[in-house]
Amino acid sequence: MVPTNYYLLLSAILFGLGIVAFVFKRNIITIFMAIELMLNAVNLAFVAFSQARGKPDGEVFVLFVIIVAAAEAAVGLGIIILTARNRRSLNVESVNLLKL
Amino acid sequence: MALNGHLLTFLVFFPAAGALALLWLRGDDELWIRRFALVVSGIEFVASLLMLRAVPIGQSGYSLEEFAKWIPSPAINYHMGVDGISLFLVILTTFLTPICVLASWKGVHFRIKEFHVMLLLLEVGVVGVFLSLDMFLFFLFWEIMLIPMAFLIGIWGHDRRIYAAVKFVIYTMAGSILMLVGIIWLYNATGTFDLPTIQAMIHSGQLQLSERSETILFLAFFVAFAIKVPLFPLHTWLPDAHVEAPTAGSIILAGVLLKMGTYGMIRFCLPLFPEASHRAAPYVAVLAIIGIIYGALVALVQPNLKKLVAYSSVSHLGFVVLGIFAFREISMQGAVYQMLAHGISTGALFLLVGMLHDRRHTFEISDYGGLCIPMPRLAAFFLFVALSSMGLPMLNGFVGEFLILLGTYQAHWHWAAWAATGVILSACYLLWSYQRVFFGEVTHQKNRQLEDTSARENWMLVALAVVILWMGVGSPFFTRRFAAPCKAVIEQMNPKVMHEAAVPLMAVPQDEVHAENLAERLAAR
Amino acid sequence: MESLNQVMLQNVFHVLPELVWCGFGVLLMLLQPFLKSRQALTFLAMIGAAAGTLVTFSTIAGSGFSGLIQFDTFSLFFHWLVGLISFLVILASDSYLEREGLDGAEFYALILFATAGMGVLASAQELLTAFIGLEMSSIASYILAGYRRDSIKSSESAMKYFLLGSFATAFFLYGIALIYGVAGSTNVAAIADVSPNSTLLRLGLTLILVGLGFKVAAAPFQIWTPDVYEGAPTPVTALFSAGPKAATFALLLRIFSTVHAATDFWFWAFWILAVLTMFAGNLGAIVQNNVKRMLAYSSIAHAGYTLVAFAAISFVRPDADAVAPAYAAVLFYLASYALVSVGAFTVVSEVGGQGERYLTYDDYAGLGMRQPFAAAALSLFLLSLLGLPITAGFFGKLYIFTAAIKSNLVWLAVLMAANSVIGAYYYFRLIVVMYMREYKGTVPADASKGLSPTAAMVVTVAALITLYLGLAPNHVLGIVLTQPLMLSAR
Amino acid sequence: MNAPLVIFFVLAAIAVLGAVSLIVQRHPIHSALSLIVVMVALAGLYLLMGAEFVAAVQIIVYGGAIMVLFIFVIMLLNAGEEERTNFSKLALYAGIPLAVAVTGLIAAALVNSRVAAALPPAGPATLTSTRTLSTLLFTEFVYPFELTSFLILVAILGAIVLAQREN
Amino acid sequence: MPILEHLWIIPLLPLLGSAINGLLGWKWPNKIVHSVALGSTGLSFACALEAVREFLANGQQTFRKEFFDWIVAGAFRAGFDLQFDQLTVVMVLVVTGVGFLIHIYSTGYMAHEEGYFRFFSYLNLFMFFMLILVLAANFVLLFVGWEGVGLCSYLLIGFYFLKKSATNAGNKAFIVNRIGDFGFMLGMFLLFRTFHTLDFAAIFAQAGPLPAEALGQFGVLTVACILLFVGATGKSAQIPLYVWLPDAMEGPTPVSALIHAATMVTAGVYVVARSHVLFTHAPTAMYIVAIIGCATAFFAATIGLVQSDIKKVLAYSTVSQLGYMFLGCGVGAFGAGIFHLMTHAFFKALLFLSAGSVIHAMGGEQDMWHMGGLASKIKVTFWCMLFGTIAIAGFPPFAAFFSKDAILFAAFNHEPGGKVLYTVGLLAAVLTSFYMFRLIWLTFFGQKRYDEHHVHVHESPLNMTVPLMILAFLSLTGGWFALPAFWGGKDYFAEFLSPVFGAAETAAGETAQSLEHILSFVAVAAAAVGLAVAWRMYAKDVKHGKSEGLHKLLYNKYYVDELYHVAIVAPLIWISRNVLWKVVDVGVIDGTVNGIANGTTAVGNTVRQTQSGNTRSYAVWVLVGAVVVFGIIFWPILRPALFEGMW
Repeated sequence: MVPTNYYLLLSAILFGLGIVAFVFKRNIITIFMAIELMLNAVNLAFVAFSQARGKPDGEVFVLFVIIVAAAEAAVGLGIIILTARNRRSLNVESVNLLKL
Repeated sequence: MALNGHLLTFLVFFPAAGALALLWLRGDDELWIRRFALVVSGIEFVASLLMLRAVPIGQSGYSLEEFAKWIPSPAINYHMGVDGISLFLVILTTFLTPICVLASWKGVHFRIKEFHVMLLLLEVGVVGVFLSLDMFLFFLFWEIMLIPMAFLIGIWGHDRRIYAAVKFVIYTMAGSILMLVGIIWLYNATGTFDLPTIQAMIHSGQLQLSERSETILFLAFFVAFAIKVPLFPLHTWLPDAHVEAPTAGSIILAGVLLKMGTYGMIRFCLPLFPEASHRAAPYVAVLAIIGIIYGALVALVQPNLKKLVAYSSVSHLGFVVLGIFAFREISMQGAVYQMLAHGISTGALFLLVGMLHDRRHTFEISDYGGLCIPMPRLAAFFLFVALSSMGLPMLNGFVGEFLILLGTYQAHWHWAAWAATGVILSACYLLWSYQRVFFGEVTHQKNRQLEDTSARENWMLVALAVVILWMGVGSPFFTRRFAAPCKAVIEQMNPKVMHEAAVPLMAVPQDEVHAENLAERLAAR
Repeated sequence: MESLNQVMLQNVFHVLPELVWCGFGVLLMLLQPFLKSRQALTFLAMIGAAAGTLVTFSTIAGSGFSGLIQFDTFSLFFHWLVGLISFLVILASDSYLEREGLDGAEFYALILFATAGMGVLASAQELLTAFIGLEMSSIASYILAGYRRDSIKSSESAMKYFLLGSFATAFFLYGIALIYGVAGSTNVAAIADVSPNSTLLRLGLTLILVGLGFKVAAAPFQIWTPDVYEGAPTPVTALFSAGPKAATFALLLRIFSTVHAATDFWFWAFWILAVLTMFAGNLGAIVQNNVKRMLAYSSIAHAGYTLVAFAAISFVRPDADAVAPAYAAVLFYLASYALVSVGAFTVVSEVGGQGERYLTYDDYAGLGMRQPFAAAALSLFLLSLLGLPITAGFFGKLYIFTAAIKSNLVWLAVLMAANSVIGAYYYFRLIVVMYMREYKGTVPADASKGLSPTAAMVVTVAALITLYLGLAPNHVLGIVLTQPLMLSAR
Repeated sequence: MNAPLVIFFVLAAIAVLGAVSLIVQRHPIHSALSLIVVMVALAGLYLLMGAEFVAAVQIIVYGGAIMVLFIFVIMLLNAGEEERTNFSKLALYAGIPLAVAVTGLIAAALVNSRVAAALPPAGPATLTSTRTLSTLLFTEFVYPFELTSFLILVAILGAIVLAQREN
Repeated sequence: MPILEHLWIIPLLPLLGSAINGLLGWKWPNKIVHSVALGSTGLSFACALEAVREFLANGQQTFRKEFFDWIVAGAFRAGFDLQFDQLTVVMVLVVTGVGFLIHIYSTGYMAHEEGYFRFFSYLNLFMFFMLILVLAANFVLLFVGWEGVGLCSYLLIGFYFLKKSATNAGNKAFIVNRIGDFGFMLGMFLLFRTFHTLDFAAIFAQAGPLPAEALGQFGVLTVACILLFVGATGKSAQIPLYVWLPDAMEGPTPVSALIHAATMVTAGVYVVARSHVLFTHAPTAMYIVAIIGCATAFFAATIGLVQSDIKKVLAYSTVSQLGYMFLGCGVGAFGAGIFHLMTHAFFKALLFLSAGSVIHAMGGEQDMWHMGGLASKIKVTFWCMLFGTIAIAGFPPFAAFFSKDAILFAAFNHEPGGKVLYTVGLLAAVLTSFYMFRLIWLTFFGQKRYDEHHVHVHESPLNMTVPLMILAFLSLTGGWFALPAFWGGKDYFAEFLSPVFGAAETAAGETAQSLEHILSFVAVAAAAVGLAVAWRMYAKDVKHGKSEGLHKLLYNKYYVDELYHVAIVAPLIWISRNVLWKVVDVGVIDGTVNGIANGTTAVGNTVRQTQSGNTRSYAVWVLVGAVVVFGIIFWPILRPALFEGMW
């Protein structure tokens, strides 16, 4: 049997890696992937808890999260396309017209 | 008098109504706008005189009180009332406002409607401040008054008007916001904003403030008032505001607004925080004395006539603060009297300076000289006012200064001694500047054909001169009415201290016993 | 089955406003092909917003959907607020959309959906539902931010908002997950029963605070606000500054009023966040030359003031009598600020002219002469933001001061006072510019023709309410004051 | 050292490695692929925990739909290697440390939480049937579920609004 | 008793005259103007006489009446209260009488001046304030007159306001007087603090029974008296505040005569005499008065020796004579002091008016070195001036002989230190007669030192000469009240004043009788010496040699003005301008205010820098926030973890 702690720890690590990715990557799309990664980490935590407690609603949450993620993906990629179209670059650092 | 029930309400809101009505006038028929404003302020003045009958002589407490619930929680009520102290300050305001309208008859020539609207709104704020008995209401008017004043300075002012306006607003707001915190603190402690109630609570011991919190509260209020007064070293907004403001603005500013600070001290600081006031008195007095001398010395060397008058205000208001914080009945009455006298004298001075500016468009003393020849009448008025401002007996300035010094001396002779030097210096800067402006040969060709005062100006000046003279000779008319309230304040301040009314020594001059212990006292010294 | 439907039906009545708003959103989409004139769409959208707000009268108080939803006067208040805001924003957008040549249907639909999301937030009693509501409003906001497709700024603002927003959402969600783990449920009521000294709960609440702190733009999470607000279409900015913020605060309050542990954990956090936010906002605003951006910073500052009230709330025990005024302070402040900022941003969007070109202080020079009404209204809003008496803002500040001092947070109050002074500087500076500076002719005459009728309507309404709240706050306050009692009596 | 534990460690390793490679890869496509790896690994873990419906959804919706969308967009914009610019000094110097710090704090808190430790091991012992999930979805969580439908609608709307060409 | 009951009429009449002239005079011809002025003063003179008659008629009862409250505050009351006693009689008669004469004189002297109405309006105003001063029954009302006369002196000195020097002199006079008033006010405050009233009667009634304070001990009364005396030094031009009086000669000559010789400048003496009850209880103060008076008498006389401006000579002689009066008061001979005050009023007014007549004759020339040999041309003026000179020099039977004699006698008898005072006083007498006769010779004898083509010397009109003659007569006879005292009779003047000064007068026993004769002969001898030396030096023609050494020092008045300027005025202005205003006010205080504003903006600019616009940085900021929040919320757990190093 795998202790729940392990799952939680893994989710924490993945979440952290997501954060790292977010601040480390420059390409907008990959940054967005980082967010997806974080959401996955959250999902893992949800499932782990729900299984540990034997309460299925946690998995329902996971479904919701996935739906939200999908929606975000649609909109996010739309925004990314828009950005890429407006300024011919996907480098997040080149998008800094608004500042100060 | 049908109004009597709501006279104060009328006094506060009639100018506002006038301002609203003014908005409906067409912007371009200047004459009617001016006339209308004049009429409104005139009616206001007459109405304010009605209060004289209502305020009983020889007893403290508020008359013509009005009370109405406004906001249930926090319990904010519309509580108005007038007593001997506020009575004359209100009348001073309503008296100066028409003069301001007249003063800007020629001086202000663009956006006239807005100008007069602002003037009337300003009057609303000031009168409201003097009449409110609910701290919250007081603060409300206190803040409202800022904006029209700022606009008066900022739109119709001179070159650096914007700097001056912003400085004025921010400076005052910085003080008042702390006062708001203080007010709320008090509310939190007492559950009411009602001034008389809180006063009663404090003196019945129902509200016990720890020494620390009392001091903090005192400071929260005092700083706000000190900025308004302005007390050294918080005075630097004043010269800028005065120099940049249009004549009317300066008149109201010097005549009334500064008094709001000292009025606040009498109304709030002393009665609400007697212990703290006592603790603070020495420091305040030192600041006031510094203000008196410092203001006078700086005024002495101003090349700019209006700045000179402005700094003289710093000096004169120092007297007032000193009189208040000597905690003596005499000095307190002197302080109140000085507030009124200064309002008239300095208002008149600014009016005259404004007249010079209307003609010559400069405040630089060096641009004038020998004006006695082209404009003898104006010169005469100026001298008269200057004398009143330097406290010549039989003119208004003397009574206040004398009483302040006399009363202060009874408490702390060295304070009075230092402050009295201000009397010398005031003569110095006023006479010296007067000499440079009006005496000697005419130095600038421009000055040769300056025309003397017009009929309109004469009326204003005569009115002021009459008041100056009357206040100088017939002071009891005023003092009788605010004697009791001042006494009350002092007694709240120090119930145990016997002030000079206690034992008149001359009651039994022949009595050896008395003579002996007087002798002992003298020997003891 | 019969009974189940009954339950369903009854439940529906708890969430009528959301349903109406979403319904009208859908309706707009459907009718778009047939309604050619934008006015018609605007009108429909306004009806939608209004209807959603009004149906609150026929909603049933109490908890529904097996405790996911709690509809009480508290959520009632927020429904009214967001409803009113979206109504005004829609009205204000009309002329904007025409000027910028954008099509209305989607815009309005998105606004309505966003409003629905805020409604959900306001009445959510369960964190995941709240999360969905948050996402609804957020995703709609992302899109709205980038609605001016051809504008680089707009798309940039959308991108930043989207990336950072979802970043923060992830934290929020992780927090929910952890709390689910410790409580076995995400229902606020259930969370309240968790022993407050559980590390997991602490962590969960931390992450939730991070997520929500981001949404309400509390420093140092405020960092995104100025850019996003500046880039977004101005009516949308108005919506941002008023709606989602209020809704998020609503959720925070909801958690507060129920979970005592939260108040314990969060007190100092709020204390420090409040100070940071106030200073970040005011100090940032003081150096701006772009009015829109200045208002963005100022909205941060006002979030800071609201947080002061939160600190006050979290300091006192929820059953103390001081708590009611504190809640009242928050609600009143949010309401007053929301209206004022909608009004102000509307004026800005009108003065901005085609493509929002005229936003600097210089462009506003002499506005008092060129557009007296706009200038006067804007001044009123600025004075309200500044907290001058007889405006709504003054009472808002007053209540917050009162709350803070009631909770003995004198130093916080003093810091807030200091900030109000700084605020006074830049607000008054704009008034000065409008009335005391001479018009330098940077703005072509055609750009400075008065407000459009619709915008004028919005401004008037906002101004009137501002004054009304400033003169007679007691009516609104009455409602506001009764509700926290409802809350604590859960 | 029982079988599930071994499987767990294997999958966990894969997931972490995938995540790391997502970071280190320069080309978005590679990052996307490594993300898919992560997701698959997670799906495996879900199975290991006995949440097979979630696992399925994970594979189908996430690994399938969403990631396909990603790759599609990448192709559409034919995004090349990302240039590792360092305009943000803050991110350069403080970024990774802070990220690690946050992770560390969260992990530390997790590890130290008594509650988490007290939880029974999550295993197929409690196997949740799809039936129970759907019942929950349509009774208890019907409201959020309906809301998500609107959410999707918003998303579609967004896609239309944002991605449509200028007319 | 109509007038006494309405005592206010006496001061009011001049006030009316002043008001009428001031408001309407500018459009009137001179005739109306001066008839108004003369009418009002003359009338008030008449009223004064009538008042005196009534006063004597009802047995010299001190009359006191409160007309109305002026200032009332708490226990303090200052009413418009007038009183009328023997001292007042003397003063009122001098003021109104001499004043009236000088009015008449002015009609001639000012006939061709600009601002005729202004002049008379001021002059009447002065009369008003002066009468208030002498009639006042309490210190505060006295102070009204006190300040008022100062104002009028300011106005009249600066009458020729086109002349910078004139207006400067005016300011100087007013400000120096203010310095004195500063002391005077503090004196009043102290008195009020001690006696809780400022009424003469009440204060003196309380002070009467008090023990005299031991010599050298600074008790309350001593301090109060000194403070009052400071005021007196200002008003009566005593060391160190005498400096304004010589400059005051910038004013028209009648003004010099009325204000700066006869009346105003004696106000100080009046105050000291009036509050003699206090002074007698403060011997130390008395000594200071005596010493200052004595010193001034001598000091001013020395300066008078070498002045070339005829009015300056008279000015310094005035200062010196005032010194005599204070000497008198200081040694307790208040009566003598007042006596000298009166006689001095006569002859000094006479001298000034004559000088004025001379100047008038010379067409405005004031420098004696440009005169000479006028005796034959303007006989009346010459004789009058001679009378005045003899009088002031103190030759019997002229007025000053008696008054000065009384003072010196009192000084001689004063113990301790009286002899010194006496000697100095005597020296001053020598100097006095010297510089006066020097004046006579320089002006009226020797050959002409002026250009006859430009200056047409002519005798003044009657309206100028008649007052001269009257005054000449008075300065001859003015002293005869004391005449009987010589052959053992009684000094009527002293006796008349005795109800006021009571025992204060140092009684002269019959042993003193002989001594007094001796002393008076010594005095006459001294005067003769002065005359002789003057004759020796100036009878034959002299050139106005260039002055050096002592002469230069004296000619430049010991450089006192320069000293004051360098030591006080200049530094004050410099510090005010360059330190207080430019550094403290603009620099420090306002600098701080603006500094705070700028500082805030600067901080704002740095805060703004965090808005780099780079999304990655923003993400990092979010992380920062996360760490902060985590830190705060976990603090209770972290603290032990960090500091006790255990999880």
